[in-house]
Amino acid sequence: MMRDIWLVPALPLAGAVLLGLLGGKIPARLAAVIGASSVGLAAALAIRIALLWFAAPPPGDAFLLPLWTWITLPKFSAVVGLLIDPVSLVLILVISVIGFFIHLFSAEYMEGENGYARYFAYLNLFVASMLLLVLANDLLVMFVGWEGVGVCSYLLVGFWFEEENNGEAAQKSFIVTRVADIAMLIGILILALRFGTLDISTVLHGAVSAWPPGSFWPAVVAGLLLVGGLGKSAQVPLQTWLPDAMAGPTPVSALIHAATMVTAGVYLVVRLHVLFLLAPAVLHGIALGAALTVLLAACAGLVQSDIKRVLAYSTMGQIGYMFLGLGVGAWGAAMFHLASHAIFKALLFLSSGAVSMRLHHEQNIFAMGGLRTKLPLAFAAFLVGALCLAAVPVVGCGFFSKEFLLGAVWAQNPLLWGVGILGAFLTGVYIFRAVFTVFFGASVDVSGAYGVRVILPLTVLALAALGFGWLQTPDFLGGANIFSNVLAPALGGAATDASWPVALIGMAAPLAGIGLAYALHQNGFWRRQGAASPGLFVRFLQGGMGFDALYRAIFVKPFLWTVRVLKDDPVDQVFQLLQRAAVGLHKRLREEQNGKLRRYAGWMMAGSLATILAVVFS
Amino acid sequence: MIFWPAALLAVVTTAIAVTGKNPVHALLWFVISLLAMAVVFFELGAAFAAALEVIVYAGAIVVLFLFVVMMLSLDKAAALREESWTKGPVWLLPVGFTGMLGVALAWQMLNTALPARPGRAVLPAAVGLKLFSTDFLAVEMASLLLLAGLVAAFHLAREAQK
Amino acid sequence: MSLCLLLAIPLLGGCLAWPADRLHPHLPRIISLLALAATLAVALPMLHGTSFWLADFSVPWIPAFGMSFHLGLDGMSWLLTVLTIVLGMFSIVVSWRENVEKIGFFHANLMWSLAGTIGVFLALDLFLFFYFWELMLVPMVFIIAIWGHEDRRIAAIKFFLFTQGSGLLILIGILGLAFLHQRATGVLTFGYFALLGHEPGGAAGFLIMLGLFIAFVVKLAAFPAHVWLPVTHTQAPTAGSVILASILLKTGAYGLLRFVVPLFPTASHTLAPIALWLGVASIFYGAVLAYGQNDFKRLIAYTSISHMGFVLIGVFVCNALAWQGVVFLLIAHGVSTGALFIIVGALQQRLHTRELSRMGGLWGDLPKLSSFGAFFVLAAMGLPGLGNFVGEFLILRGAYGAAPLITILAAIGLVPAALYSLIAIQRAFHGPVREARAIADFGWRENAMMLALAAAIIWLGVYPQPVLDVAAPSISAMGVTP
Amino acid sequence: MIVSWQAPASLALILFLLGLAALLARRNLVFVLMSVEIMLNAAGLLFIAAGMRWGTPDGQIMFIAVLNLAGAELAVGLILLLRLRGRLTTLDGDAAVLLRDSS
Repeated sequence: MMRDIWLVPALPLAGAVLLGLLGGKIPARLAAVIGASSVGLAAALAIRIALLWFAAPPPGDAFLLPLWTWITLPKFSAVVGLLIDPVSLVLILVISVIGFFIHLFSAEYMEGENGYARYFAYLNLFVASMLLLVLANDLLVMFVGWEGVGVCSYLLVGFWFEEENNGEAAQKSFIVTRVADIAMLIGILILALRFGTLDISTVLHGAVSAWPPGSFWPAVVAGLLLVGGLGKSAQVPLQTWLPDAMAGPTPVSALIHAATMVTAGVYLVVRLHVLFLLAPAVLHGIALGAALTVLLAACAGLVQSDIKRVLAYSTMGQIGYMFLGLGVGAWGAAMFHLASHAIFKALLFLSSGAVSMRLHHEQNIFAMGGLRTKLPLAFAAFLVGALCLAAVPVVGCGFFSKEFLLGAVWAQNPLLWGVGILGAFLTGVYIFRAVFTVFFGASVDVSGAYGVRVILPLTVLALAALGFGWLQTPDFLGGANIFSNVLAPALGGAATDASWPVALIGMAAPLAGIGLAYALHQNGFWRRQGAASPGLFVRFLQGGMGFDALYRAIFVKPFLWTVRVLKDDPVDQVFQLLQRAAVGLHKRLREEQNGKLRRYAGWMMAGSLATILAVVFS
Repeated sequence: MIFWPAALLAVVTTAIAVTGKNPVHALLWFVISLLAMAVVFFELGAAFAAALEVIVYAGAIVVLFLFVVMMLSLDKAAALREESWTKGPVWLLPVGFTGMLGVALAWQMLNTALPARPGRAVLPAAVGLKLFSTDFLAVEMASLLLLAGLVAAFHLAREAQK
Repeated sequence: MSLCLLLAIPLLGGCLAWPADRLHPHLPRIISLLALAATLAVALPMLHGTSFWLADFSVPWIPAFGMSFHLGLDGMSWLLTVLTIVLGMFSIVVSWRENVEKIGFFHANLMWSLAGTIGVFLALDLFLFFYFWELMLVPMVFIIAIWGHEDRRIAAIKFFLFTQGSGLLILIGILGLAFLHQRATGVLTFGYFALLGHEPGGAAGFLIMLGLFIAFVVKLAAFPAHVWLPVTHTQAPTAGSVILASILLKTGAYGLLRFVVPLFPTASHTLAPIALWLGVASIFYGAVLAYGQNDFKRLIAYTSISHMGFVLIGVFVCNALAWQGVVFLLIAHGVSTGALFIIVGALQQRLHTRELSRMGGLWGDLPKLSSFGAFFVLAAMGLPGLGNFVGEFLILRGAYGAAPLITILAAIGLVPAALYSLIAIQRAFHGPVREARAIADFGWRENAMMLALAAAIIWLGVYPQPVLDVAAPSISAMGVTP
Repeated sequence: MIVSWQAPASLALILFLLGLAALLARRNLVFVLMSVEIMLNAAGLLFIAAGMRWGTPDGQIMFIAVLNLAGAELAVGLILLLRLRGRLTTLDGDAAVLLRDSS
């Protein structure tokens, strides 16, 4: 049964190929069925494998399925294989199950769009690439999945290609991550040169035996790989692409830019945590960058008016929390937050998508209001998601995972914990700013009802968001350790709980945030903020704190300038100078050949004179 | 010692001929130059060449030239045009060039090691004997050349009448 | 003997195709296709040999000057020969529906050029190599000059001058090499194996190597000798562009691999740093210029320059991994760029323009063409899982040990690669529709071609080992460090 | 018999240079032809002087050849002059630019 793991990525891939080839020829309904069922089957298979795994874990708590030899050369070899261990198992479950529900949602959300089959082909291809990424046993194979998800993200962000802006957002997302990926590629090259293979376990064993902790090379390699992860996960300073990537269809944002792809960086660090442990400096860097990201995302989230951009910044912030956990070595906590974030963020995006579906794809929160009664399902789902995101005690999975994570951070570094708490407070403020603005107050007109393909994913995800957290609870709520026990063979034991005053502050911060959001809602501050033209500082925050402008000035403009200067190929111009010289000479000589007898005689005379002078006076 | 006056006459008449405006006058000056040249030839002991110079060159070739120029029926306008064509600056470059050439050749002549010694007269008999014995082929070639000139002139003239 | 067939069949096919258009306009195409199929049928079974040289054929040619008609086939030349034949077939099929004037002569030239290319890959006598080099280029000049687009005259002149210039350098180089060898050993020969291992030392040897290097770099179209390439590729008819980009460029790399480095190990080692920096310059220069182009064909032409920069780096780091990467990249680039030129040719046939500013939003009108276009653009960009990536990765991996800084710069060169790839997709296929068009998407013929090429590039990407195995013996025999 | 070879050679040089200068300077074809005759004649004089210097008949034989050449050349030249006059109604050598290609 474990051997069937290859079917998990292969099924969505087959779906993508089928949809790609048949594309325009099959009815839209069939396309949706193919798209959703291939991922659904993969999800079922993943669940089946997971159940088998829990019933009887294979020896060594890892299962490797070698598929074929990719490259074998005297000094380098790579084997394509799939590795199941607790980490990848958790992730394939998250990807395939959430992926399936998002496919289902998409089937209704995208109804009537041009390129319906193309959409599902891309989405399937994305799921296949993402599954390959997490299952890969070899860094080079992982890189295939890594770039594959990047391309799918590019294609899906630019899905509505007639809009010039979408294309630009898509390009931006791909280029920024590509820059990061090149750093990762260089890191991979160093590993390949050092160890002759990129098989993850071989590399990790080799690294531990070859490099002492804190030495130069692991820091370089880990740093380069980390850059790749930061790019994919939209962390400072490579975060600029994520808000723009919201140009894609909302289910795409839910799947790719919230639940799965953007957490690839977290997965990378967890997968290679042995290497990162050899580079403590890099870990410190991770933590510091993560703290920055958390604050930046929270501040930027406070002033967005586009609901998807609010959620995009919240994604950035939540992944910041995961990196905060990674920075202090709390791999399991980061993984738990990853999984719970995937659930509640998918829920948030899908419910916001459900809202805008009924509002002609309106995304400005200030154009909404009072939808609580008009769209109760969307309201309930969004509210559950928001409660999880804000980490309101006991209610949703977000509380448990953030509690778990911040507890681990507190044990390592109280200062970073403080930043995390501040971030949690601000998160409570900005997400409930959105909740109050969209669902309360004066109401706008909506019409229509949801079909089952929307209701089912929202319901299931909401229930999951409410229930998932109980897999891992703090001591005062029962002290369940199911999740960390699952991961323990791969990542080591669970971190200790924080003491109760710390936990109490952690619980109070989001509540205070929500209270503030409510107060400001009551006195109409949010509405006024939406109506007023933003001041300089607000614009600065809205634009993501000037990173875009900075990059435009130091990268984009010089590049475009170079392109403009070189456009006509200066080297070619040099060669054309030769050509012009020849043509010019030709013209001069041609003028001499004018048929005038005296000129001819003169030239003959000059020639013989020169010869005679040379002979006589030499 | 008639060589030097004859030479001087030849140079002066030639100079007048090449700078003249009226072609007929110029050609007449040229005839005088040729006659002076004949005297020079005679002085150099080439009596046969001197005779040919008078009979063939001055007598036949240049007179033919003269007839043709007269056929061209030059008028007043032609004379005026000639005036404008031979203004001072026109001569600047040619004279400069030829001056340089003259300097170079004179220099070469002065530096020639060949000793100056009085030459010997070559009698017509010697010329005739050589011409019709060893240089027989050259005579044939000359006749061919004349024939070719004849044919060409005939051909061109015929086309002109068309 | 079958090696002679590899040359004779396309040559004869060309001779037959020339007059055949008087009978029926399709006849030259059918003849050429059949001839190439027959050549392929001869070439494919040759792989199953026991020795390292799969086949060898040698008869005296001009014994007085030590020239022999010596052909030999090893794994690397087998790969390139098969690539030539297969892409030759594609280039015939691609112009199947085009209304070509003097169609017989067109196909004759195509076949002769292909025969010359095969000869270049097979020749083991330097003078014979030169002979085939010219045979390959002269028909191509006709193809550009007679059947090219609007600026074909200038393109043909440029192509002719540059290729003949490089041909002259090759001629001088091999003559100098043979004479130096004669002075040293007393034997006048142009045989590859006789000259191997007798590197002429000193300034003369270095100059000969430099001459050959320049000649092959011109053919490879690396910076700064690339200037003939953009205009030539842009102006050539589609079939010509495919052959130029997919096959003829490879002869430059082949010349470097087969002749320059093995015959002049010391001198080429001296030159290596310059060659590596030229490679880096090519990568960036080609990529930046590709980004700025408005002519789609020209854009693709500049991307070739960028890719050939990788090839140049791979050749001159002189180790087996990088050389594997070079051979692999040659093949993958042949497939992907050939496909791109076919696509742009199809676009020009439909839109009557190559200008990106007049395209945009084509995905709506031409979904199949656009998907294939995007696919091959991404393949050319070096998307992992597709053929080009394997080649580029092996080159980078091989180069990293020898020249880390160069390798890092080359890897950074993949960023501009992404830029020009995406801008091409954006300007041609995505974006708003600027003009109303009534045009047909790919038909079954074009679809089949594209699917075959796409399958090839995927196969190269996910299962490259067979190709690597075929090339391995030749590369280890060429005396580079493993 | 009296003079040394330098004297007639100098004379030949001066006459040749006169003819050459005129050839380069004059536009009237009549004068051009006359210049050619002068130069040929100067060359003939040099031959005769050389023959005298060495006491051989070859100098005079060459003079006869030059004479021949001059005659033939002039016959053709004059006809051409007439034809040109008929066609261009001028004797200007600079106007006779038919050799030049059309553009």
